[in-house]
Order: sequence, then structure tokens, then C-alpha cells
Amino acid sequence: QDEGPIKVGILHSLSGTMAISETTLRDVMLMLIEQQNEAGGILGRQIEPVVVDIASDWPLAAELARRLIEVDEVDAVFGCWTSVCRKSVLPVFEELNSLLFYPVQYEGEESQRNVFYTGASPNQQAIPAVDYLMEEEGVERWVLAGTDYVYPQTTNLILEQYLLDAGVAEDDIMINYTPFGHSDWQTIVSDIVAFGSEGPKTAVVSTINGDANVPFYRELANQGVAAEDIPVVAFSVGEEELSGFDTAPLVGHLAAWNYFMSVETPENEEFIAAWHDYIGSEDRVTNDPMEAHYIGFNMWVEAVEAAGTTDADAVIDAIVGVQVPNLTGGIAEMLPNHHITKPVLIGEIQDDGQFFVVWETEDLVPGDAWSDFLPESAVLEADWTDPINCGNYNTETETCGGSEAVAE
Amino acid sequence: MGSLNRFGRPFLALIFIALAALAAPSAKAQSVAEIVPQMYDASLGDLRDAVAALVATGEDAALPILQALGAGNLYEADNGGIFIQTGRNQYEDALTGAEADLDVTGDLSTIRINNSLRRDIAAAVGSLTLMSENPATRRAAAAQMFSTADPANIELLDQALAEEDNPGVRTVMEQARAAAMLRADISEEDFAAAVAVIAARGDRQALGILNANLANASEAERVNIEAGISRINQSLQLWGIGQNVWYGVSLGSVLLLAAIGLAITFGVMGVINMAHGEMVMIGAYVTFFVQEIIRTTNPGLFDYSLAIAIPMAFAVTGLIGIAIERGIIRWLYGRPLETLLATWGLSLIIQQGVRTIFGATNREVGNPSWMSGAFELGGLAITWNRMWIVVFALVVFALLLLVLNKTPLGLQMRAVTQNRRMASAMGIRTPWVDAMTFGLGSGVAGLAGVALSQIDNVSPNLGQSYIIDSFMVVVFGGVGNLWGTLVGALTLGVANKFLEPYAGAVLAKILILVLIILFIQRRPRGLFALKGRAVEA
Amino acid sequence: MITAKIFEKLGVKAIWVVAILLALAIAVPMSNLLLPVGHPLRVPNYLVPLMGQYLTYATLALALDLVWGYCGILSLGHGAFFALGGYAMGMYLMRQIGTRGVYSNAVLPDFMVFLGWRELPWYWQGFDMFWFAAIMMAFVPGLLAFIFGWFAFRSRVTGVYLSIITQALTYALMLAFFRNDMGFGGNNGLTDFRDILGAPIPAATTRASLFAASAILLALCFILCSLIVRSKLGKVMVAVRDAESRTRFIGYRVENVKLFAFTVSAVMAGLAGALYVPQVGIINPGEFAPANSIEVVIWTAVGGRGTLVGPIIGAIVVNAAKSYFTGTFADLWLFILGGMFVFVTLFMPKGIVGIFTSTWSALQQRRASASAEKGVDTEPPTPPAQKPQPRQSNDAPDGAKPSPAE
Amino acid sequence: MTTLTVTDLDLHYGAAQALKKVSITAQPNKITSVLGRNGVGKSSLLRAITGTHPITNGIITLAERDLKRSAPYARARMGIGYVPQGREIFPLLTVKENLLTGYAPLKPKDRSIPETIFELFPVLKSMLGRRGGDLSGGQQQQLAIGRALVTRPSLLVLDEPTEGIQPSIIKDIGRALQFLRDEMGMTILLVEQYLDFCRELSDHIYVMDRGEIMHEGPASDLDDPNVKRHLMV
Amino acid sequence: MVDTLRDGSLLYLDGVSVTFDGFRALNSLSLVVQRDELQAIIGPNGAGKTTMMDIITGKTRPDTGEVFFEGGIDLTKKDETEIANLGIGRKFQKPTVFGSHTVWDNIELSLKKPRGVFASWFYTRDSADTDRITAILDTVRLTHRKHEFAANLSHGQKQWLEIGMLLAQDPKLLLVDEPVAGMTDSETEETSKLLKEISKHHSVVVVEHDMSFVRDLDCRVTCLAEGAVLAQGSLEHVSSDPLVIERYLGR
Ligand SMILES: Nc1ncnc2c1ncn2[C@@H]1O[C@H](COP(=O)(O)OP(=O)(O)OP(=O)(O)O)[C@@H](O)[C@H]1O
Ligand SMILES: Nc1ncnc2c1ncn2[C@@H]1O[C@H](COP(=O)(O)OP(=O)(O)OP(=O)(O)O)[C@@H](O)[C@H]1O
Ligand SMILES: [Mg+2]
Ligand SMILES: [Mg+2]
Repeated sequence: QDEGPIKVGILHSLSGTMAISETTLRDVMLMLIEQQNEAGGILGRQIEPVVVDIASDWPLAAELARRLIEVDEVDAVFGCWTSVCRKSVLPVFEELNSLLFYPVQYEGEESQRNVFYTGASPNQQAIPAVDYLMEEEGVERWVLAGTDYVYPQTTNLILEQYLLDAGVAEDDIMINYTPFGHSDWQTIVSDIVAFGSEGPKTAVVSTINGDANVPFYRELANQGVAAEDIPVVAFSVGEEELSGFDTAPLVGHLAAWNYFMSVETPENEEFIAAWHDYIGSEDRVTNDPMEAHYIGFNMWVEAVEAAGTTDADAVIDAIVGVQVPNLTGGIAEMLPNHHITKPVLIGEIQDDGQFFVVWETEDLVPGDAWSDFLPESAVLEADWTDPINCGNYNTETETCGGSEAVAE
Repeated sequence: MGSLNRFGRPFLALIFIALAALAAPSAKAQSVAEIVPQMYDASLGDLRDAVAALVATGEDAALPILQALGAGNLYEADNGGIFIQTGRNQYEDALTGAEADLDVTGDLSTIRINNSLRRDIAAAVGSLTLMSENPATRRAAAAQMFSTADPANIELLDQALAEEDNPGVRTVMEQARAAAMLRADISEEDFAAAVAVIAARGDRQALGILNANLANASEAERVNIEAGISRINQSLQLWGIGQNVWYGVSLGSVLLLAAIGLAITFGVMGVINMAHGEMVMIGAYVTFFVQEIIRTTNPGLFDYSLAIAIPMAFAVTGLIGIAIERGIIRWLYGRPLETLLATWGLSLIIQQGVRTIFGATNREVGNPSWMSGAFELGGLAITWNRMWIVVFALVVFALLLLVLNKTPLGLQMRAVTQNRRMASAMGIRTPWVDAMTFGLGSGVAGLAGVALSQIDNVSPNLGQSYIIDSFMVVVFGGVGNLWGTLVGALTLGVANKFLEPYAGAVLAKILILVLIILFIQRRPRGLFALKGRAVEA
Repeated sequence: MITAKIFEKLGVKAIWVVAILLALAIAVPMSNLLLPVGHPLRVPNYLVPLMGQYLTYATLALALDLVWGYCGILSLGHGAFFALGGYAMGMYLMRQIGTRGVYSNAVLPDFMVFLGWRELPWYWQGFDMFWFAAIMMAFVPGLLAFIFGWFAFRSRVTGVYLSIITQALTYALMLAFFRNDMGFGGNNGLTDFRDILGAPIPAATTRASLFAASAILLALCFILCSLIVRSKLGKVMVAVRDAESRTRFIGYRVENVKLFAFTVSAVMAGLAGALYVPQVGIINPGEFAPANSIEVVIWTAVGGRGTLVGPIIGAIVVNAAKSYFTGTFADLWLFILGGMFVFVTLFMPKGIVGIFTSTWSALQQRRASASAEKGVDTEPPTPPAQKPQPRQSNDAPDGAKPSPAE
Repeated sequence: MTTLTVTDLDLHYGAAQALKKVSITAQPNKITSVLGRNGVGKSSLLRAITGTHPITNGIITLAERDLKRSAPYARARMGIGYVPQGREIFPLLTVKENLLTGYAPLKPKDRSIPETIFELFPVLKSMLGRRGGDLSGGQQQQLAIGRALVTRPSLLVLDEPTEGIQPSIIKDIGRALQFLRDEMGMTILLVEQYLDFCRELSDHIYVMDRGEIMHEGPASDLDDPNVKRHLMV
Repeated sequence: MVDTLRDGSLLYLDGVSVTFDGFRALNSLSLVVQRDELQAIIGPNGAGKTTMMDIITGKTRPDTGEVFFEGGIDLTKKDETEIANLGIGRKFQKPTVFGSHTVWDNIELSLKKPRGVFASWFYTRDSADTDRITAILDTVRLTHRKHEFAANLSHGQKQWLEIGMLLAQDPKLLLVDEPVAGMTDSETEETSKLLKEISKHHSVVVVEHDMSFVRDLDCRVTCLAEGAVLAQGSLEHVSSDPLVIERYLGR
């Protein structure tokens, strides 16, 4: 049975609205697998990628996840970008007891035994970014602008609480939501300008998602919103998004991530070189979710080697505590809550579409599954090691909430 | 650097004294020649010190270095040298002015700065250029000082005002002085005068300054400021309505552009053209392609890239449209609903085709300089790209109207789509007319793509995001009526922009859809409904 | 002998279809549950919910065919009714989670807890009871269709205007459901279902039952549609499709006919959506996306509009192709599927079913012409190979093989 | 000279055969009429000649040129003008635009609307700006005839042109056809149910029944009981 | 006085005017149709004959004027369906039939039966209906084509089918717009006989340009011109009116 290749599923959108972001992740996974195979595979076996296209269609994602696990019998799946994708495949992974590595920053409030969250949770991205603006730029007024869906809503909820706790007046926070793919930003940008002209230093915290960003930044540039006056810090804008337009008028606007292509470390240089080589173009950029896949894949490889098998239960046990280098010179560790440690970097947009790191956390920040700034989840803890072995352990009642309590 | 300004050294010295307050308390004065080498491989903190030190030197040579650093044109070489970029691949030594020899220096890389440093530099450069010979530069410097509003600048501004004879620049300087005064410890009359100056300016920035001073003003001053604020707010409100109309018109023009090709293929020909969005998308990719070629072969032509892309996009999408008509649509006349199925299939194929060729990610399409930035028209801020898009949309509309109503081809197009068999019996070459009509509709869609590439993503999904709105516009306006499409697009645009501030972008969009549904109940054949026997079966 | 009468009204074709569906409803679960794993005839686990899902799609397509194929109402918003039914089911399933949610809140679903909701909104009340939820699955889509249709048909909105406002309807609903403030879970929708009627959803028996339920629902809907279509009401519907105003001058209330068909169709779509949700495990606003509704139109067209069987075949074929190709030719599947649509339009103008009927009638014809040479006035009503083209309607009628009155 | 000959023509609608081995000839300077009951294939014959419905078999020649492969517009360019049954006006074009569609086969220098059209149908002149579809049935019929004349045809094909037209104008149309025949040398092929009209105008008649030509002869044959039989119910 | 005229009549039009984009199609038209009366209407093209029928059947709303049916029913307040169900049937000038229904079904749909949704759904044809349809098909001579799609009929056959549909509706008032256009002379004669037969128990209004047909009908004739009544009376009377000759019949 141990003969033949080990199969790995790649579950990304190659068409539809999300293809724009996710296609790259498919490519990077194929590259990583190719590299691993050249280095001898795992457990002496080759890895075989199985690629499917979920076509930005979430029921289809669940269907294809099931098919990957049941028909193709993959041992681990790397995939999804949106939360709804993850939410829709999650029951499948739980039911069939397989592994999902999820590479994108998300709203938190989740920890599942079969899922490994290699992207940032809000405490690894949003909170440090706000801290930076408050301390370094002296921002007192806040525009929280986001696309109207769960990630921005949750993040903004957390941020709002955080800002109120930090003494910001309610009047000094403006929250604005726009539909997916919003393309006419004239009114909103001018509202931001108006809000910003009311005196104290103002910044925009943007959780605007995907396609909407290019027109948003173009409008910012055209209405002359300069970073020196009203900086915009974004959590969903990376190198990939910036490659769609001329960033010269936007120099100085910010993004908070755990990785930037411009970080100069040997690992990163090697990674970028390999990527350019693999994709056959020097123009292609790297970004944060790619690094997350890089980390996640290496962690899985380590765990499988350690466990000596690809069996899901064994890997789940073995992977907690696994440490692999990230691309920014630190070490990523898989925590018991299935999130990882990450550095937080704040970068300013440069005219070449890259980010210049202007600030970074001194230590790695451990990912927090349950936000401390939401009352209901402040008491929750996730720990997938014995004796707790629970995704939502209530530290007050000392019980494991939800289905596991019943199932176990 | 010869004479830096009109007043020479004594004046400069004065500036530097004034700026000393702003500069970090450095232990002892250094010379530019000493400071510059320290900028090599410096941390942001070190750079900040260096900037302060440079300002403190009082040397002429400091200004170009500061300007270069602010603009991201200051480079460090592997060998520790510091260079200023003077042109494409041209660098000169910041201290000696010698041309850089890359063999000696090694690779050059930009010295990166952050926002707060950028602000410091802007303030410093502002002060240093306040006496420049060029009025535009002086004006910019004054404007910079207005936003910095630093009391330390007051003396400097007084000096400059004494010499200033350009009335425009004077006003800005006075405003800058007033802004700075508000922060200083001044008498009540002076305060009132300053508030008046700023309130007279009447824009958002003025409002910002007044608001900022509200918090730490005395009781009497507060009354003054509040009066100023309400005056500004009043005028802003009025202008706000105009601004909203403009936003609406500009949104409407985008809708018009997106829809107008469909008004032909769907409105005139009756083909439920689900591949319309893909034609728009291809138009955008043609723009990308044209710009890409220009970038690699002749960057000087970049400002003309759109002028080149417009006919190219029209030709490319028009030809594709003709090919589609000849290959597929022509078999489907008489079964209009089937065109939905075929063109849907086509749109899938085209999208994936573009994704395969150009990749799934966004492609970079730049704005030529004349499409960038904004200008003020009274209290209206109008961005150039929106403004040109409005003009472009109207021109395309007018041309199309002309073609459809005033040329034999237009007449034949309408005749063919109303009764293909009879048109043929009248001697009209229906296959040719069909191909031309579909080609024209597709070509116009391609033109829309050129315009949309200037405000939106250029990705394989571009078309999808406009197709629904396009159908809404055409149907709302009344199928088969070009004027309807125009009025429909503008109405929806303006309505949207008036709802948005109250309801938010999401609800505004929902409300617009509900309004369309309700409107169609009142006018079941759209805004510009055709009436009479001719249409009622 | 009411059954005999119903049989007669249904016609042979419908009885066949219903029989096949019922056989499937029994055979597939039995094969999945009783045969050992690895048995060649066993339907694998993953296929059961997938096939169930196809059957709900088929029901949706059938519902669309009733209004589009027969009544000439091209609804580009039928996905909305499907999704509303799905949401009603989803709300029931959410309430069934009870304290097993991550925050252990007995009343509020998880997404409400972490977005800071304090109490259950009024419109969520009652969904913990299956009977109530079940009524809502039919009632909500039906009511929406009724209200929408009441106004639209009374105002005589027809043709593309109607199509586009149905599209506007589903689009508006999509945007509304995307909003977190609506209380339906925003873009994540409703997920993480546990039980349905006390049975755990992942269990094989539950899956099999859901499959059987989908097959039976489809069979019932097919019977209903057949009874409508083959009655005089069905003929009135076709008359409305061909020449709406002429129908009025004969004295039929066109708006009532349309309203009836539209509402019945929406109810069927809603029920289909309700069965769809537990089988895929999620309902999110993406189901309201206009493109989804357009796809339903496409399944129907591919299968053969105005034939009742066609949409069922179309829905299954297109979706099976999509499932297969997205998994197997991840980069090429859009070319294949898109090419398939173009091919069908060009070479199979009456859809897949059209191929069968035309070969069938060609056979019949050969037989007829072999037996007798009659001339222009040949008696047997062979459906013309060329479609009749009533001029006033933009909706070319086809299929609906005339059932000669005798 | 533009003689039209049709030889052994077969035409099908799907499986049903509407014309069987039909042969006719229409001469210049003559009005040739085709008569028959409803549904015998008269309109089908004209559709075959104008190319608006494909034929299964047979030969159609105009001035000795084979028309078999030509599209309707090519035939129009060879000089066939067609007044179809049911008017087939372009409903959303104005009356003027309807007339202008007749320019398509003309050389630029010939592009004008003959005054005779307005002399014949004065009502059209007063309604130039009205949409064709809004006209009354009879006005549409007049427009259809006028529209065909704009193309300056050498062969004029008319399918029941008097249908729905008021008696005085029917008389005018008759006079106009005679004028076109006698003065312009036009070849005219007329399908008509209105026997008196036919009798008065025709030079030559064909009688059809069940898709076949049953009789051919001069107009006076109309009173032949053999011919009458084919026209009776 | 006027009221008694109205009350006794089946159809009563008074002062009806209608304007399309400034063009006055009906100009204060007044017309009365008695019960069981056959009335022929003639008039130049564009006189407003079809428009008048449009108004009676609810397709067009008059700008001014009264339209009453059976004395008291105001037709201007009713829609097409209601008017049809009151018992006013119409044959259109341009034949409009249900193309994708067979000839048989076209007639069956028109049969006078309850028109409700559920009534239609649960309708079953009894032998009386079958007989009636067969009879109508015989009358309009389409029996041999009863299984043919109506779209496949020739122009004249569609005219006949329309007449058949009108007969099937069994209305109190039949509005027949140019029934014999495109029919042979002998068919024309048949049609006039048919209409005369029907008018024994129904009111019939016929619009025609075929004078010999109108003569055969042998009934009261109204000549409209420019939207108003030009002459009324027997055919001889009307056709000798110099204005009618000038405007309509020609010399
Ligand atoms: N919807 C409309 N818009 C504009 N004009 C109209 C409309 N309907 C009718 N008309 C005009 O009104 C006049 C009367 O038309 P109507 O069809 O009633 O004539 P008619 O008496 O039936 O003539 P015919 O004998 O030719 O059928 C005509 O001149 C026609 O052009
Ligand atoms: N589009 C069609 N599809 C199928 N059959 C048709 C079609 N058009 C005509 N037919 C049939 O072909 C035969 C000849 O029709 P055609 O229209 O040529 O008759 P016609 O002599 O012009 O009659 P009319 O005097 O009624 O106009 C008829 O039996 C008719 O039913
Ligand atoms: Mg005919
Ligand atoms: Mg008329």
C-alpha cells in the first residue's frame, strides 16, 4: 500500500472571480511539489499533485474536496482563498478526516482539527497595523473601509473594539462597506477626504477585497489622496494586486502582511529565483499567501517525515510544534491551535509596485484563533493536543464547547 | 547650483535659524559633505537625523539632495557612494556631481524613506523653496506650508510676503501664514483675522485647519472659528450637490460606454449577447498590449498610447465580432433565445482563452499623464480620467447615433433586424449588413474596454462585472432606442450617486435595482418606449 | 378509477420518466447501503449526494421549463427561488445545531454570536420546527413569485423586460443576502449543519434518504408539470407564449395563467433548493448570483426547452460534465463546456431531446411514406422538421409535440 | 429582355411538398397571372422566384441567367421587385425609410423616389414621417407596392396586391400596372384572387391546384368551366 | 331620447375620438349596432375602421366619447379579457393564430367555456365539444388540416382559421375585419352566406372593401371617412353618394 506516489490535492479557483488571486497559489504549490520531488520526495515516495478547479463556486468546492479525498485519495489538500470556500469544505474534511492547509489571512474565530491556518489571524495583521499608525503616524481618526462580507466585518468589529479601548472617540471612527467588485469609488474617496479634513490626523484601514482594490487605488491617486496626509493601510493588497496599475502616485500607502517580496533574506531570494524560474517570467511577483503555502507545505512534509506515515491522525499529532523557516528570516511554528507564528511587517507602497518595510514586530506573533477583543470568544481557547484536544475550549467553564463535547 | 533664490545667502541663513527648531537637536553642526556619506545603508531613524542635519548645514547643496530623497531619486551604491538620479539610467554623485560609473560604484539602489520622513522633507523643501524664482514653485512651497501650519514659519512667510508681487502666490502665502498664526500665541484680533483669511479659502483643507484649531481655542476664538466653519460648510454643501451630479454623470458615462455596444448587438439586432462583456474585456487587453509594446520600444509615446489603442481596439474587437457573427450568430437568426446559449458558451471560451494567454492576474495599464490627477472647477474636484471618459462616451454616442440614423448602413441595419427576409428581397445584402452590425456593436464594446482599462482591473473577469449593468441600462432605457440608453445610463448613474451618501454603496445598489423593477412596472417597455401599433403585436 | 384517469392524463412518456425516477430512488440507496464497498455495482459514497444534487438541479430546470418552455416567460432569476428555499432549509438546519456551535449558544447561530447579535431576529423564529421550516421552503419562494408576478404580469411586462427585471430581482437579493446585517450569515452563508430531523447529515443512511427524497420530489414535480402541460391550461400557456394579446382577445386572463405557472414553478424551485442544501452542506448568497440563474436557462436549452424531459436531461448532463471536467481538466474545462454550448446551439437546435424526437419522427415518417403515398394532405400529423415561426413572439416555440386531440 | 422562366419546380416545407413540377413563363410587356384557391401554392411559387424560400428542384432563369444559387438580394439586384403577401412592412422604420430601403440595389445616381409612387398613393406622401407599422392595413399595402417600385424592377412580382385596398385605389393600381407594362416594358407576375381585376389586366394566366399548374392560357379562359372548377370551393 | 337608443342597442358608440401623436384617427364617431343586426362598414384606407374595432375590444382607449355594450356596460372601463368574456369576438385584419398549436387546438382553445386557470386545467372535452369543433372545421374547410400547426397554413387558410376561432367563441357581437381578403370569389360567396346565417342570432359588424361581397350581405352599410361617418344606409344609397364615390369607390 505504501508503494506509488503520495497524492496532494490542490483546491483553488482557476476560473471565475477568484482565479485572479488563486491561480498563482496553484502554481506555487506545483513548484513546491516539484522541488520536493527533486529532493527525493517524502518517505522515499514521490508526490503527485491533483489539481482541480473550484471555479469560484463554493458548493463545487465542497464537491471537489470530497472527490479529492474519496476518489483521488489524496493525503492532504492545499487550498481555498475565501472564508466561504473554507467554510463549505470544512465539514467534508471533518467527515472524511483529511487535512486542509489554508493559506490566507482570515477573520479568525475558528479552529478545526483537520485544518491548518497558515495565513494570518486578525491579531497577526490588523492589530499591529493599527498600533503602528497610532504610534508612528499619530493617527487619531479612523476610516474602516471594507467590502461587505464576513472577514472585513469581523476584523472591523475587532478593530473598533480595540480602538475604543484605546480611547478613540466613537465619532472618530467611520465605517464604510461596499459591495464585492465595487468599481466606482468617487463618492467614497471624497467622503474619506472630507472625513480626513476635519482636523486630526486620519488614516484608512482598508479591508477592501480583491478586484475592488485597483479602482479604489486609482481613484485615491486621481483625487490626490497622498500617503503623507491620509495614509491607507490595507490587509488584502499585496504585490499581486499592485501589479495591475501604476503605483507612483500611491507611494507611501501601507499594507500589513507577514511577508513582502522585498524582504531581503537568502531564503526569500532563493524562493523568488525559483519562482521566476518555474513560472518562466521575471515579472511575476511573490506574495504573502504564497509564503503561507510554502510554510504549510514544508510543515506538512516535516510532519509526515516525523510521523513516518501520511495517515491524517498521525500527521495531526506530529505537526503541532513543527518549526520551519519562513521567508523573512524567522521560524514558523505550528501551534496547538493549528495557527502559526508569524512576524508582522508593515510596508509602504513604492513606485515599482513593491513594498518597503517600514516597521516590523520584534518577535514572532502567535496566531490567535479566538479574538480577545470579542466578548464571546475572549474566553475561548483552541488546543489540539492532549489533554484539551478541542477547538473551542472555554477557559471559564473548562469545557469543550460544541459538537466535540457531544461526539467524544 | 548657482543662485538658489532671489535673495542669496543672508536670507538662507535666516531660514536655517528658523528651521533649527524643526531640526533634531544635533550635537554640532556638520557639513553636507560630512552628512551625505552617513546616509549609506542608514536606518530610517538615522536618515531622519541626516535630514535634520542637512537642513541645519545651511548649504546650497542640501536642497537638491533633500529633493531627490523626497522624490525617491537618491541612490546608494554598493561602494558607499550616494547618487542623484538625473535621467533614465543616469546618476550623478550627490557631492561632486560626477557621472556615476557603474563599474566602479557597483549596483545602485534607491534610498527608501517612509511617510513621516517624507513629510519632514516636504516641510523642509517647502521652506527652502519659498523664495524660488519660479512662481509655481513658490506657490507649491506656500501650499506646503499651509498644510504644515508650523508657527516657526511665520517669520519666513512674512519675509516672503514682503517681496511677493504675484497676487496668486500672495494669497496662498497669506493663507499659509494665517494657518501658522492660529497655532501660535497671538492676540484675539490677529486670531480673528487669521480665521477670516482661512475661512475665505473655503475648501476642505481650510475646514481641516479650522477644525484642528477648534479643540484648543479659547471661548471667544471658538465662536469665531465656528462661524468660519459653518460658512465653509455651507458653500461646501452647495458644491457637494454639484459634485454628486458630476459623480453621477461620470458613473453614468461608464455605464453608457459599457452598454452602448450592447444597445446595438442586443438593442438593434436582438441578439442576447452574453459575450458582450468579453468584447469589452478584449478592448482593455488591446490597450494593455499597445502600452506594453510602447513601453518596450518607445516609452516616449506613452502619452499617445490611448490614441493608438482606440482604433486598434475597435478594429480587433470589431473583427472578432464579425468572425463570431459569421461563424455562429448567423445560424441563429429567428431563434433569438438560442443566441443566449451560444454567446454564453463563447464568453466562457473567450474568458478562459484570455486567461490562458495573458494569465489570470491583473495586467498593468497605466494612465497617460493627461488622464492623471484632478483639476478644480469652482468647488468641484474633477479628475481628468473621469472627465475624458465622459467626453469619450458622449463622442462615441454621437457617432453611433449618426451612423445609425444618417447613413444607408444604419437604415439597412434596422431594416435587416426588423425583417431579414424582406430586407433581402429589397436587395439589401443581409449577410454583409449582419456582419457589419455585429462588428460595429463589438467594436464599440472594445472602445468601452479602452476607457474602462483606465479605471478598473484589466483581468479576464473585467467583462463579467459590467454585463449585468449593461443589460439593465439598455432595458431600462428601452430596447432599440439609443437615446434611451443614454438617458438610462445617466439616470441610473446620478440616482446611484445621490442614494449612496444616504444609504451606503451596498444599499444604494439594491435600491437602484428595486427602482428599476418598479419603474418597469410603470413603463413596461422602458424609459423611451416605442409606442403604437408597430410594437404591440 | 382515479389513478387510471391520471395515468391517461399523464401520457406514456411521463409514466416512464416517473417510473425511472422512482426506481432510482430505491436502487441507488439500496446499492449504496447494502452492497459491500468495492462491489462493482455499488454506488460510491461520494456519488450519492452528488447525484442527489443533480436531481435537485433537474427539478429547478423543470420548474424553469414550465414557465419558459410553455409560458414564454424567460426567467433569469429562478435561482432566487431555489436559493430562498435553500435558505429556509438552512435556517432550520442552523437551529438544529443548538449548543453544539462553537460558542455553545443554544439559540443563536455562531455567526450571530461573533458579530455581536444579542437575540434571534424575528424572521428566524419558528425555524427550529421542521413543519414550519418546511412550509416556508415552499411559501417564501411562492409568495415572492406571486407578489412579483402579480405586479409584473398585471403591468404587462413581457419579453426581455421581464427577463431583466427577474435578473434584477435575484441580483438585488444577492446583494442583500451578502450584507451581514441581514442576519443570514453574509457571504459565508449558512454552514456547519449537523442533523436533519434528528439524523446526522454525514451518515450514509441520511444521504441515501435525501437522495431518495430528491428523486421523489422530481417525480412529483414531473407529474404535476405533465398534468398542467397536457391539460387545456397547458395549451393556453403555449398560446400565451405564441400570441399573448390574441389570447386576451379570446377571453383568457393572461396574467392569471402566467401568475399560476410562475408561482407553481417558484414553489417547485424552492423545494428543490431545500433538498439541495443538506446535500451540499452550504447555502450562501452566491446561489442568487445572476450567472447561476442563467446557467439554469442553459441546462434547459441544452436538454431541450418545452419538453419537460429535456431540462432534466440537460441539468444532469451539464452538471455531470462540469463536475467531471473541473476535476479532470482543470485548465480546459471552460473550453470544453463553452464549446459544448456552442455546439448544441448550432447542431442540436432542439437540444438533446430534439435529437431523439427527430430521429423518432424520421423513423415514423419512413414507415408512413413506405405504406402510402398520399401527397400534400397526408393525414398523420408529423411534427414538421422546420419549426413554425410565429412572427409576433420572440420566443420560437418548439418541442411540445402536439398531442392531437382525439 | 427580362423573361422569367420557371421549369419543373419542386418546393417543400419540411416534409410537406407545396409545389410539384411547376413550370411557368412570364414575358416582358405582359402581365402574367397565377390563380388558385387558398393553399394551392401560389405564394410558395413567388417565394421560390424571389429566393425567399429554398427550392428542392427545378430551374429558374431570369433573362437567361440561372437564379438557382442566388440569394434574394442578388435577385433584387438583377431586377426583381417583390410585393409579398401580408405586406411585410418594416414596422419601426418611417414610411420614408421604408421607401429608402429600395435604394440598396440601385446605383448612386439612380437613387431617388419616383414621383409616380406618390401620384398613385397620395396618402403615402402625407405620412412620410409616420412609422410603417402604425399605418392601416390598406396603407401598408400601398406602401409595400410603392417600396417595390423604388427599386426600378424589370420583373415585378406581386402577391395579392389588392388585398385590403379601397376600390378607387385598386383601379389606380390596375392603371399603374398597365402603364408599367406598356410604357416601361416591365415583366409583371401577378397572383390574385380578385378575378375581375385579373380578367381586366392579364395577358396570360396560370391556374394552380394542389401545388401543380392545372391550366395555362389567355385571360379569357377564366370563364372556361374547366378553369372555374379549380377556383371553386 | 338618446338613452333609449343606447338601452335598446347592443353596441353604442357616441362621440368617440382618438388621437395618435397628433393624428386624429377617429373624429367624434358615433355608431349603433342593434341586436341580431348585420352591419357592413366600408371606407377608405385609414378611415379608422380597424381603430374603431380596437376601441370596442379594449385594445385602444378613446380620448373622449362613450362606448356601451348591451345598453349599460361601459366598455372603456374594461380590459380586453373582460370585453371578450362579455361576448365580443373579433377577427383581426392581419390573421393572428397560435402558430405552434394545431388547427384543432386553435379552435378548441376558442370554444366558449369557462376561462379560469383551474377550469382550464381540469377541463375535459366531451363529445358535444368534439362535435362542435368538427362542425366548425367543416364550415371553414380545414378538416383535412386539423392536425397541422397553424403556422404552416397559407395566408388564406389562416383567414379561415380566424373565422373558425371566432365562431367557436360564439360571441354576441362578432367584429369581422376584412374576412374575404385573399379569398376566391366562390369562397367570398360562401362567407357572405355564413355571416348572414350567423346574424340571425348574433350581431355582426363586417369591415370589407370588396363591394360585391358587401352587396351579397345585403344589409345596412356605414361608410367611414377620416374617423367619422360619411354616409349610412343601404348599399345603393351609400354607393351613390358623390362623396363616397369620390373618396372611396373611385370612378
Ligand atoms: N398607433 C398608431 N399610431 C399612429 N397612427 C395610427 C395608429 N393606429 C392607427 N393609426 C392611423 O389611424 C388611421 C386609421 O387606421 P385604421 O387602421 O383604423 O384604418 P382602417 O380604416 O382600418 O384602414 P384599412 O382599410 O386600410 O384597414 C390610419 O391613418 C393610421 O395610420
Ligand atoms: N411556412 C410554412 N411552413 C409549412 N407549410 C407551409 C408554410 N407556408 C405555406 N405552407 C403550406 O404550403 C401550401 C401552399 O401555401 P401557399 O402559401 O403557397 O398558398 P397560397 O396559394 O398562396 O394560398 P393563399 O391564397 O391562402 O395565400 C399550403 O398548404 C400551406 O399550408
Ligand atoms: Mg398566398
Ligand atoms: Mg383596417
